[in-house]
Amino acid sequence: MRPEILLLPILIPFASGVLALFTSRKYRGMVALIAAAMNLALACFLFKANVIFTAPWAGFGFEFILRAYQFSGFIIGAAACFAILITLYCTVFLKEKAFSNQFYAYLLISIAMLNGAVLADNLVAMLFFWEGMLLTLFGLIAIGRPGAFKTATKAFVIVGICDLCMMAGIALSGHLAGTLTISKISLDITGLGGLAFILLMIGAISKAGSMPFHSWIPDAALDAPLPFMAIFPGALEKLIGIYFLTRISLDMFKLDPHSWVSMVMMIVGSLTIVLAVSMALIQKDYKRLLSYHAISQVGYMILGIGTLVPAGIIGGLFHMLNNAIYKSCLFLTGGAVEKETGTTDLKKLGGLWKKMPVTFACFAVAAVSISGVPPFNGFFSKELVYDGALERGMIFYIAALLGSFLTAASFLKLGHAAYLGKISKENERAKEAPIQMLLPMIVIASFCIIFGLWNTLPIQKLIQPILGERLEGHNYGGFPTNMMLVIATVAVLLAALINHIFGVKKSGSGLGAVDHIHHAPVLSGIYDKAEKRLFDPYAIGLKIVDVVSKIAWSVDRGIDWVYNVFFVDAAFAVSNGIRSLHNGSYAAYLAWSLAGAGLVIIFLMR
Amino acid sequence: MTIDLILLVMMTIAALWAVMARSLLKAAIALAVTSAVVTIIMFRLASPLAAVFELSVCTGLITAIFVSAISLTRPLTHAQTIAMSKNKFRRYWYLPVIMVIAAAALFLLKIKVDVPLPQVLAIDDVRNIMWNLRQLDMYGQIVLILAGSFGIVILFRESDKDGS
Amino acid sequence: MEANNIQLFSIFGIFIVMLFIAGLYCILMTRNMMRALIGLEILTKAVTVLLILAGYVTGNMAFAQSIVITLIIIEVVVIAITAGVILSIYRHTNSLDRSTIRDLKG
Amino acid sequence: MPALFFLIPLIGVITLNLPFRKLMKKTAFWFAAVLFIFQIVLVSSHRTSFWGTGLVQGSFFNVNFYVDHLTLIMLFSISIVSLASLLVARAMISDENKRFNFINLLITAAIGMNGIVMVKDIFSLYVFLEVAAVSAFIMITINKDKPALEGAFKYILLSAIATIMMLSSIGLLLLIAGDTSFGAISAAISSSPQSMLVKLAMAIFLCGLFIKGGLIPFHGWLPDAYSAAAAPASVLLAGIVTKVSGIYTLIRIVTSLFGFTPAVSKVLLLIGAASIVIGAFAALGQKDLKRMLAYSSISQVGYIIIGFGTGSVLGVTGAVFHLFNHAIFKSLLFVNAAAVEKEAGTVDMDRLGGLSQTMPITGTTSAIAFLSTSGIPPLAGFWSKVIIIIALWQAGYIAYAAVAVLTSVLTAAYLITMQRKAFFGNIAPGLERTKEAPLAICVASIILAAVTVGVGVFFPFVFNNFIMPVKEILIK
Repeated sequence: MRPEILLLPILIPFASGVLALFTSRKYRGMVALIAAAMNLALACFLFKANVIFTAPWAGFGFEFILRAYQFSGFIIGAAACFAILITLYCTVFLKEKAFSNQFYAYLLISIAMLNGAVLADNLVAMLFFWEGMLLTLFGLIAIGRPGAFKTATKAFVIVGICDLCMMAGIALSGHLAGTLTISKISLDITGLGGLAFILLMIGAISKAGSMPFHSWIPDAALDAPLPFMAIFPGALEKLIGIYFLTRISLDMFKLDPHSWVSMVMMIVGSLTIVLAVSMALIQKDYKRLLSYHAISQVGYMILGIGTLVPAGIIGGLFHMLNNAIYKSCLFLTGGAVEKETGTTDLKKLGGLWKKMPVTFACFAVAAVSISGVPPFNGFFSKELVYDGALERGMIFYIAALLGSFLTAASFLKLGHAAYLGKISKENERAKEAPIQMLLPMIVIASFCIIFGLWNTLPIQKLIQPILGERLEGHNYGGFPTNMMLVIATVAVLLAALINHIFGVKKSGSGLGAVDHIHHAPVLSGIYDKAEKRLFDPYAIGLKIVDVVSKIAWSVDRGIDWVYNVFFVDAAFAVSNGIRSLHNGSYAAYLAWSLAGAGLVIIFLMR
Repeated sequence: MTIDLILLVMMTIAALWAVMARSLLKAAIALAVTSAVVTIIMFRLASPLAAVFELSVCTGLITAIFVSAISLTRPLTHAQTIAMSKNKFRRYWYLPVIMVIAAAALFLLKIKVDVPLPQVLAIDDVRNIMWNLRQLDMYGQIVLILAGSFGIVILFRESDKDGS
Repeated sequence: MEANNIQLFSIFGIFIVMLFIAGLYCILMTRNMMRALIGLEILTKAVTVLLILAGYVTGNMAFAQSIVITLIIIEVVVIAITAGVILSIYRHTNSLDRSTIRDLKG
Repeated sequence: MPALFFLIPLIGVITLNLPFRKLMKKTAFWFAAVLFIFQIVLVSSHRTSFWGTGLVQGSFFNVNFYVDHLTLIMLFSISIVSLASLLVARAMISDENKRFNFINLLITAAIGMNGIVMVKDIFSLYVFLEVAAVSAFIMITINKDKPALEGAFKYILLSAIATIMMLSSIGLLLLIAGDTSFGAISAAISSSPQSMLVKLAMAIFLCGLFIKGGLIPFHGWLPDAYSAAAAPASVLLAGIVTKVSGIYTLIRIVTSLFGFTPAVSKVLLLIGAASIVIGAFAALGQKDLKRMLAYSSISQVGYIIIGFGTGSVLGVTGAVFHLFNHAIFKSLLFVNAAAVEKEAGTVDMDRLGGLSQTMPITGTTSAIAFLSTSGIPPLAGFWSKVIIIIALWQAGYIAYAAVAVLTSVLTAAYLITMQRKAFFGNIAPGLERTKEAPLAICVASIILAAVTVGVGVFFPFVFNNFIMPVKEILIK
């Protein structure tokens, strides 16, 4: 295999992205689909490859190195699968949209950039592609509905600042290690090395969308075109963010499970799980609820990798894959619902399962999977993360378990509100989505089952080789050995179910289910009623949940305020100060110049 | 040396007058006087050709430009002049003071030339230098005069067409 | 000869600096744009004397003269253009006061 | 042979003004276009038979021109920006007489700038600076409207002070060296580097150049002149005139006359950093599109100066690269502003909006320029900024590197604001009937955008073949 082939996964999607930009509306989808298919074929071809491509680059010691091996092949393959499915979905979803050429272009260029970032073995080259993804992220959000520009700017600023941190981290680690080639770097986390790690970690987890760098995702959920949510926060950003986190944790830095760095990662992970999911619980919008789950699930991955024990890392990586699968499926169902009913407001939805049985089935599979119900795939990855977390401390295990409980509860609510109950008047004419949209959903949903039933397959073939000798010969596939963990999980899930049924019953007044559909989406509404009618422990429990949600809300808004108001206002205050100095008088300008000249002369003649 | 000093003092006073004169016309004339004194200083410094240019161009042409430009504008009314001159006294009286202080400071500091001065042996003819060694400057001047003539066409002539 | 020249330079230097101060002060303080132009002329005079002086002190009179002649030609063109600009402003505002050209700011 | 760049335009501009003015008025545009394209082709063909190798001395009669790689880059930028300005002038100036005068002035300005980059004599440098500046003054006021005259007057005044400063410095250097050629002055300076007179001459000259280049705090004239200038003049002025007469000259003077002393480096770094930060902040709050671009120009020039201030090979090459990139993308932004001014009738950003829908070419090219300016890969601006930041880092100026990095966020912020207000979103009331800019402006913006993208994509090739050899200016 010639090493130049490694350039193709970057060049082909990029070129076809540019091509798609200038294609007429009729053929755009076709171009994008062909490009995605070629990308997938390439990814399959490169899957087991182990090639290095080196090119001298500029005149100052950098080398442009691309390296394909086990891990990058895995990520590229996964990304290629999602890309082609989502492109297929888009051919219908974006058919009437004028901006579809931009969407395809940005999507394909994102794929090119992702492939580049994953293949790059040089930190600067990787940064180049990494920043390219930031750019397309901006474009993808900005082409959404009219107000989307603000959200795009917010995302750009937040991710941009984190990327600057990463840039600094790259400079620092390049300085410390004396090389910028990723596979040659091996640093300790003492002193500046620790700072470098934290800076790089900020870049990685902000890309993945973890707290506290998440606040653009829920906004984007409403503003950006929906397939964007399925592919970007749903799949690609998780893949690349967690990929880089794994690379720095396993390859670039010498970490051991008892270091402070591990503790930092686990704390970030568990906080993200709990806070984001409590936010999700009180959402009233299909897409916004999902977007908070997209944040929450990152917490499991960071927690898993942060444990730095093999079980946890494998769990984290497996969860990354699983999450990409079911989260994009969930977003796609959301898209189908939006296309058919014209809304994603849970108040206006309900009873859709009759009208859209296939969509509902896909949703149900993905939802039970994300809730971690055995034997779906989410269950196995979560169990591995639990396993790792338990090894490091009970508190992290409990946080993860609590997250699981709330996840299950919120998905019961979502499913109930959107698909069950009585259909509202506006949606009576809704029908099943077209086949091009169903096909990706079905394929992805079936992967939930396949990776659940045959979970040893992805773990042993895809993930365990990445760890190499760290495994020490263990095998983590299959059903968990520790039955207590399983029992705890199942108990938690049952508790969530009981909680839900109970809530529905209590909220349901004379008309029962109908009333519930009007009120259930507003979970706080249930809370209010529950406070009056229920026996104490339940009310107390709900109150606690409510308080946690409120705190999470204010934390979330607080971060938002810092990004939106503080920086901007401060910058404009400075700007106005400078502008008021420019009073238009040439004498003033001349006076500044002469004063400056005086200073320069004094400085130089010292 | 004494003559030089007297000339320099005259030059400075003329310049001061140009700055402080009440009417613009007088200021332009004061500037012409400054130029004339500079011409004499140039003669004294063994630079006759440059002095001739200074005399004809700066004392003649530039003064003509100034005077014609000033005559195209409406002079201030008497009341305005009075108001201005009151104001002006407040703004200008410390200029001579600053100048004298600066001169005294420089004199007392005894700023010295602290580099060996080069002595150029070949004292060449001005025309030779201008036309042979510094030919490039001549071309530059030609282009500049071209550009300036376009400027004058644009700024002066076309404005009559606007009729404003 | 050389010591004498250095002394000559020092004395001339003082007056040149005074001329600079007068010119800059004029541009900074006057309200009349035409007078600011006169200030500019005074500065140019100072530079002319400085160049001639530098030529004289180093015994390089021919060279200095040639560049001063160039300088004078350039000076005329610049002054003419500037006067034209000031007159055009005068046509718009009917005033030579510098406060009339403070529209562009911020 | 380099004298051709001087001789042909000179003969051309004289020929244009001979009798048969009627005919000449029609052909003037094509003559100028051919002239600039000829220059682009000659420079980019890069043939050694024409240029010789390394330092080339060309002459006609007794005129000496020197051409090295830095000069080549500048010649290329001059011709391409002049071409853009010419195209904009064709579309924006409807009166035939005015257009004819403008084209003549454009050619004289180009002669002046070609002269600036090719001479090796400090006084000739001054002469050509004045040629370029006087042409620019008149081009700004071509429409004789009040704001343009006001901006031009401020520019003339500050620029005159700058030339006075340079001339005083030339006087002192003449005293020290007895000659005005770079070689003689450089030798005299290196023989007595500690002299106060030398330091004074250096400081005054640098200050003059700072005014010409519009750096903080010498920048007062710049926003006024840029924002008020006639559209084609603002393209030329912002794109190349101040860059050549201020920044290029600074680079040339410091490298070939004064050399990098620690004090000079420090002054350059401080002024560069101040320009970056203050320019970016001031740009943030602007309502007028051209004024924002003017402040942005100050900020970008700060990057050039800060990179140059390191004095290292990487820093100087990065600065030259950024100078080139900035000339291209800033003139592209001004071309877009001209298109907006022409079609929408205003450059007030509060009254603009959604122009991308009606002016797709303008919208797209301005997005390219904006991305390049904010340093987003893979466009040209990213590479030069990265090189400058790496150079700062390697030279140990970590705080300055941090300033440069952090301000690029600010750059992105104000340019995004500009894009959003002018080009994205819903179309503003009253602008529904705007249409795409005239063909000439579109051609100009497409050429410039293509250069930006091309240089970015083929960065290694461009950098190694054209920019890296510039390091020869550091070896005296």
